[in-house]
Amino acid sequence: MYWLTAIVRPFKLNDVYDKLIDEGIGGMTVTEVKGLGSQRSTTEVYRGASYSNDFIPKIKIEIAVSEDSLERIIEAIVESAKTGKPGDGKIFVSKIQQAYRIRTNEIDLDAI
Amino acid sequence: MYWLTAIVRPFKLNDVYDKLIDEGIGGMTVTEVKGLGSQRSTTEVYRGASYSNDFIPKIKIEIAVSEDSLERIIEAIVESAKTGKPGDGKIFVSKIQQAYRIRTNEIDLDAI
Amino acid sequence: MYWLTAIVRPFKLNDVYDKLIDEGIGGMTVTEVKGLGSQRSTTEVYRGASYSNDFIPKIKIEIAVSEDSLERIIEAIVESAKTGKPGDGKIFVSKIQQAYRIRTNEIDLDAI
Amino acid sequence: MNTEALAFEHNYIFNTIFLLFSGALVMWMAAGFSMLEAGLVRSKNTTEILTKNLLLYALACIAYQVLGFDIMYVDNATAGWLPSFGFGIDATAEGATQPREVDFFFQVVFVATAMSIVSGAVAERMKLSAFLIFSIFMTAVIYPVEGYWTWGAGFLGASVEDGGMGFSDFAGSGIVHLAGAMAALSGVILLGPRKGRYSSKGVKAMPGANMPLVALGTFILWMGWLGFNGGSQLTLNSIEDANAVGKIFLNTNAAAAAGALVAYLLSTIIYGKADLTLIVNGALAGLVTITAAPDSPTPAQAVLFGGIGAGIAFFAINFFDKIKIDDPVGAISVHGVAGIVGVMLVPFTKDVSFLTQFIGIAVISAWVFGASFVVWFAIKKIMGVRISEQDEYHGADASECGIEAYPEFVGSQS
Amino acid sequence: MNTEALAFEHNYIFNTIFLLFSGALVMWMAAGFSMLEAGLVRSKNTTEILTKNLLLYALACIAYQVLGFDIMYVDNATAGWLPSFGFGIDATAEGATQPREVDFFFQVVFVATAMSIVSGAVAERMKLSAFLIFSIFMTAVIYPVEGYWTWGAGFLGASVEDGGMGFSDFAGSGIVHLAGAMAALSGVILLGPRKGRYSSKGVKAMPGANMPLVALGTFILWMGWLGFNGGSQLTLNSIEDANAVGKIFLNTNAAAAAGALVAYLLSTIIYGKADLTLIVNGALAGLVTITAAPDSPTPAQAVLFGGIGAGIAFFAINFFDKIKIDDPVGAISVHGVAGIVGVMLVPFTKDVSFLTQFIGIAVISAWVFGASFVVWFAIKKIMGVRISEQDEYHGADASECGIEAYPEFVGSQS
Amino acid sequence: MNTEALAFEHNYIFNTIFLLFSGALVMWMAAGFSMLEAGLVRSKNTTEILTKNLLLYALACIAYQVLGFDIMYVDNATAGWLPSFGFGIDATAEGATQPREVDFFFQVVFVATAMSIVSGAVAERMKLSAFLIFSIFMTAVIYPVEGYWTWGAGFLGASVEDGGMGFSDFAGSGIVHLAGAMAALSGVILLGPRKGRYSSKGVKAMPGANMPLVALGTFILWMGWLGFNGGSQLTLNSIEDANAVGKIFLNTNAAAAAGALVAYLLSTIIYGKADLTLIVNGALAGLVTITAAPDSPTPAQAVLFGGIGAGIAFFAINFFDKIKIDDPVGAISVHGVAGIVGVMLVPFTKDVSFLTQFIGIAVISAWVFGASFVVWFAIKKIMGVRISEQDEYHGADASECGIEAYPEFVGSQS
Ligand SMILES: Nc1ncnc2c1ncn2[C@@H]1O[C@H](COP(=O)(O)OP(=O)(O)O)[C@@H](O)[C@H]1O
Ligand SMILES: Nc1ncnc2c1ncn2[C@@H]1O[C@H](COP(=O)(O)OP(=O)(O)O)[C@@H](O)[C@H]1O
Ligand SMILES: Nc1ncnc2c1ncn2[C@@H]1O[C@H](COP(=O)(O)OP(=O)(O)O)[C@@H](O)[C@H]1O
Repeated sequence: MYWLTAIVRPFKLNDVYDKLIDEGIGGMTVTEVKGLGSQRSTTEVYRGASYSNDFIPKIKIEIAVSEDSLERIIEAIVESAKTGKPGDGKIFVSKIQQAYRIRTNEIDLDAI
Repeated sequence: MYWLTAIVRPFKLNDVYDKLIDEGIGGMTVTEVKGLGSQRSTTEVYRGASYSNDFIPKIKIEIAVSEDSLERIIEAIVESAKTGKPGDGKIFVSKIQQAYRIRTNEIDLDAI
Repeated sequence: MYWLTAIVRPFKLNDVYDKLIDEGIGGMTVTEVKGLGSQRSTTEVYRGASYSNDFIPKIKIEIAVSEDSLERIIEAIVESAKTGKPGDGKIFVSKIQQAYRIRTNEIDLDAI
Repeated sequence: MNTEALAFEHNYIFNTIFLLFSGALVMWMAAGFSMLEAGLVRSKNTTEILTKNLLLYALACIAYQVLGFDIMYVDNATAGWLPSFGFGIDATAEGATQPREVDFFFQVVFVATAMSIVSGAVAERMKLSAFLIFSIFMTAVIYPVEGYWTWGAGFLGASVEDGGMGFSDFAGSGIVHLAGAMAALSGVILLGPRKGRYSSKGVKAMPGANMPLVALGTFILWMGWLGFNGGSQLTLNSIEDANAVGKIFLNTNAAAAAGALVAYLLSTIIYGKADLTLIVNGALAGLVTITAAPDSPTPAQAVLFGGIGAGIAFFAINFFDKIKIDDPVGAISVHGVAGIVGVMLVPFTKDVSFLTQFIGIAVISAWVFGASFVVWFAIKKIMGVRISEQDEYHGADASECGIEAYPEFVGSQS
Repeated sequence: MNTEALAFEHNYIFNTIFLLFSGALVMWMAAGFSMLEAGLVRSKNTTEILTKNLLLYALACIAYQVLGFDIMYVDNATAGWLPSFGFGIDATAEGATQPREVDFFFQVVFVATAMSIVSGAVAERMKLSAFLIFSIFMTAVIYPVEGYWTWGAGFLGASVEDGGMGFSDFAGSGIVHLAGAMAALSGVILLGPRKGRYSSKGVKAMPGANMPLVALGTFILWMGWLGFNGGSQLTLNSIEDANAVGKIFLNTNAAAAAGALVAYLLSTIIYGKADLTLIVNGALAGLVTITAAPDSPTPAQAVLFGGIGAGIAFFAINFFDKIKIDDPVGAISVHGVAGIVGVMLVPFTKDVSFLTQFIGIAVISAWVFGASFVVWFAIKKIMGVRISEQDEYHGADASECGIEAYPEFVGSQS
Repeated sequence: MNTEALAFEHNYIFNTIFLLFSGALVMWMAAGFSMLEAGLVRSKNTTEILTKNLLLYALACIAYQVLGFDIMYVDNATAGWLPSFGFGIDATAEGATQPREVDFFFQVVFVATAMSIVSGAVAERMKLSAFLIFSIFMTAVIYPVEGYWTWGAGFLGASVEDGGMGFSDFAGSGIVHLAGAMAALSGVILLGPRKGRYSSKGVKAMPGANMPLVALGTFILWMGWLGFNGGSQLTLNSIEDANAVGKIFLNTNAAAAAGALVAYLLSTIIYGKADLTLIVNGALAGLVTITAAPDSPTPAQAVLFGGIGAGIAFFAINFFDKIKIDDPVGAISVHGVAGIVGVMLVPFTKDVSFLTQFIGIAVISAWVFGASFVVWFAIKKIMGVRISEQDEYHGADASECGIEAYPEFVGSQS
């Protein structure tokens, strides 16, 4: 099993979500985060003092996936999250040892 | 060492917390997240237009644990977070290579 | 590649950020979290009833790093986040299998 | 035109202007209570308490128009206790010094005030429908009956010469504020505390979600109270009236100021911090205290009285938590306890006995508490007064109104 | 000093006090609209709508001072339709019963009210600059012209004896509220709905970000409306005036109360929950309805009329969503539909024909809708009325004002 | 009753009604400042600034009652400079045209206004206790002394015939607003800027947490200012008074409108966006400017004057940041700079010399700045004026009040 962490643009969340549902994933967990990367932040002026928020709002999507579907899901995210401009985000993949479904005590592939 | 990621219902946080303290864990990190899974969201009506939030508020608990205590802690979370209805959440386990305590420069098991 | 998760004090975020930029890292992702550990929370009184928030606001910084720079970056975080008082936080390191840059389809070291 | 006719006409106009603008200020207090209470509850119960406040005001206006005003003021026997049921907002009596409609408008906003007091105390756990049904009884019958006994020249309020007791409560420390607090108290007792409020670990703090609303509500009430007490002079058509109203404005303002400062000092001494929510309770308790007689104390006395009322209310807030009466906004202490203090301070500046005042308090309290208890109890039996535990957990906003107060701001606090 | 001179002087003072304080209450309605609208939009458009409301009030004051007042009231022919362009705030006419400045102040706050109605309906997608330019035309010309036709004794409002039609609209259900709604409607049609609002999946709910502001705005408007309707008596210098104004306060308050209750009942019956935003729309629709004749109904009729207006407006809100007219705050239903209801109810309590009232509505609607459409259309052609899709996505606060309304609270809702 | 007696009595009542309701509007400005300031600070300092505003109002009322009013108005020598210490709220003089209590009430709310100005400028870093102690000195002594010199007919304000200078400041551009700004300025200089505000990277923006509160506060102040300037006519018992007050309402409103528009234009031209916080500063600067003489300009002049004051204040905001005077809400620019502009514009519409006006400004500024500096300095030496760096980091809410303003909303912005 793999743990897939995708950082995407907030306004792409809906597209990614629709796409992943199409791909038949059963669940995911979403967090509001702030990101720093090659994307430059905009500068605002407040009462004459300019300021820029170095950190840009992003959405982190975490999904536990089986080995089989890993490639397909990465594909799906890349496709639905891309705009081509800096700031589109990244996907990171790591291994999970175990998974449990609290409600049923099911484990591993049955749990996700 | 293992990294344990549990997704639980917000209103169970206190119970899980009490249970984990009983189990003697030394620390944990909690994040407010939104989840998607088998649990169905409720539909609300606002000015006659109905809407449903597909994403349901959840709490993510992250704990670094030693190999010894892993099973015991998973047990504790399952026990205290279960309601038996869809949406109880999951626990995912992965490996950690290293751990550092910033204050003391202690490492690995001493750090967690 | 490694996935580095650092929990630090909110008010140290700026220092850590400046230091990491100095170290030349290309990106990171930041989340507001609540932590529990050896640091004791303060007790407040509201309308005569005292209460303490067991959970203390913390900042979680996540960075994907190459093997080479791992030590240097850990060093940098420790240095810039330390106050010497309980609550300074931890750094956890785990492995990443793959990384993708959504915008360009670059992978692994090129992606981070 | 002769001078007498002119004087009569102008006095009529003076009274009208004065009472209408005073009444507008009292109407405005409905917003004050709404904001205060919305700031002191948790965000998950905010829409519901706003809805409650808006609807109680609306219901009070209609119920008092249909029945309450008739019970309180129309065709009743002087010094009696059983109200008649005459009907008559429209008819301005021959020789009246202001239009009947103006009287009504000024009175109707008082009813709403009394009812507003209740909503805060039962916050975060009561069914909206149960509350609204109670509102009808309170504003159509319970309050008007004791209103007749006092301001309507019934047995309490009629002068001794007229066969009454001469109970003195200028603008309603007892008649309005204590009455509201008693209706609240009986409701709270039947309802029980918010889940998790009292446990073996002691009292759990449940901080209000929005302090600017608390401050705003307080300023609104402070402003509105100038109309509440000032307008209670009822006429402003002579030099004596003008002097009285001037004094009332000054004293009302001074008592509120003193109340805020006393609460600040107590909070700082006892808890080490300036708890804004206790300070606003202090200001309001000062206002409630002076309300029974804002026209007679010297300004220095007004400061003293406001301070005393606020000090006693301060400790009452703690006391009610000790006996597990859960009042999220402190309404019972601020309006009930300070209301009693206010009524009992009247003999220091007016010619009335402590006994009379005490009897007045006892009668109002017994009637409102008793009648309210019966109504709450009946509602409880028939339809229940409390939302389910699950709904309380998720907040009354979702279960009662279907909309969140701040849909974009709040983390999963629940 | 003789009695007549005294009476004259005092009447002059009475009118001045009355109109100035009533006017202050109407001015206060600008805050009410601001808060109501700021609460009903999403947080990313909040600063912009506040800015819009503040600036429209400012613009309305200047535009009406420079041109609008002259068009509406100065040197016009009775029962005519083409206004003259006399200029004259300063000159108080010989024998006038109050200062000209007081007349102006009371009138200028009405213009701002009419304009405030527009801002809510076009919220969350219009360019600030386009809106402000429209405001100038609306307050300098469009509203004043129909104002002349009606209150300025033009062909609609002049009495039948004077050669007019005798159209009756006491405080402006049609002249102010319907007019505002018509300007809004033409703007909304040209502007289109908010992105994502209507799709094959139906109507997407876009919940307002801050319910306490919604309630606060409603209470402010409710309070201000006492001055809006009361002050429209224009003089308060006789017993008759006093009686009228007393009745107006009572009826205005009662109609609002009835409107809130009707909307509560409908919301509970149809949707199962007490939707606060619909309830406030109900209260405001009740107010709009009674505004055409707050001085003639009995209190019971006022309750009835307020309830009818609120009920019809309730269904209108749904209807406009059906035909994809996107009005985030319900302004067109509340001010337009209830405004029509109010005007058409006048014949039940006053001696005027339904036909006259209907013609009045038709003329006002046609003029305001048509003239506004032309202005909106020209603005659209010349500079565009709508912010870019990307700006709409990120919110008008960022693109128009550069500052967030709640920079520390909001998650990435976008 | 004879006509003269009737006229006397009615005039007394007119003045009373007028001053009390005007005073209520000025009292309401305390809420305006609270909301404005609470919206402009960061959320971690919001409860503290609300507490400060509530308590300063309370303290001002008591301090002015105990000492300030006596210093300012009782038993002083005409055209003198050393106040006596007579005591006398209660005594209404024989033949007075309104009750003494009414005078007092109208004056006491002005003191609170002056003090409110200070709280915004020192926000986010001052100890609550230090601020409150300063408040006592300011409202009991510093303001009353210059108040005596001017409105109390001391050497500045007494007419030339009476041996004074004839300094002219109708409602207090200098006496109230500049005075408040000077007290603020001396405090800010001793206190230093907020940590992190000025660095080698330039000025760091610290955006206010809640824009709806900013807009609400502005509307409240705008409304209250009608009472502030209007009520400063002090009597409303003749046709001349009525004309004057009508003009004042019109001009006050027009100057505010012009100020808002000028700030909008400047903000749009210079920064490219409509910065709401600068626009509200513009509206308020317009109000401050017209306050020195709202009764004499034509409406067109009022627009001009309001616009000039707002324009100058706009650039002053930037200037103070350049010289590292950190004023989170712009109070020194809006009340101080525009206050000076207002006083210096008086000679254009009234018969007074620029020199006299200039001397008045110099004396008021020197006295208030100097005396305030001494008091702030003493407080600093004895107990410190500034919270610790750590407390400033975590916010004054935690250290001073122990409660968060929005406990459920805010992420760890710190
Ligand atoms: N090394 C990294 N570790 C963790 N998160 C990263 C890293 N680099 C980028 N990110 C996240 O990915 C987001 C997008 O990255 P960015 O470099 O701005 O755009 P792009 O991926 O298009 O080059 C960032 O805002 C940040 O949240
Ligand atoms: N594949 C997954 N990857 C990551 N998180 C998941 C996954 N499946 C479920 N979750 C998280 O677990 C939560 C509970 O899952 P859900 O399927 O609703 O209930 P249950 O676990 O009772 O079947 C979800 O809201 C989501 O946050
Ligand atoms: N075992 C753990 N697993 C996950 N997070 C932890 C763990 N222990 C501590 N933390 C995080 O690290 C933060 C700091 O830890 P704490 O023990 O308070 O201080 P210190 O690291 O100085 O001893 C905690 O608030 C929590 O967020």
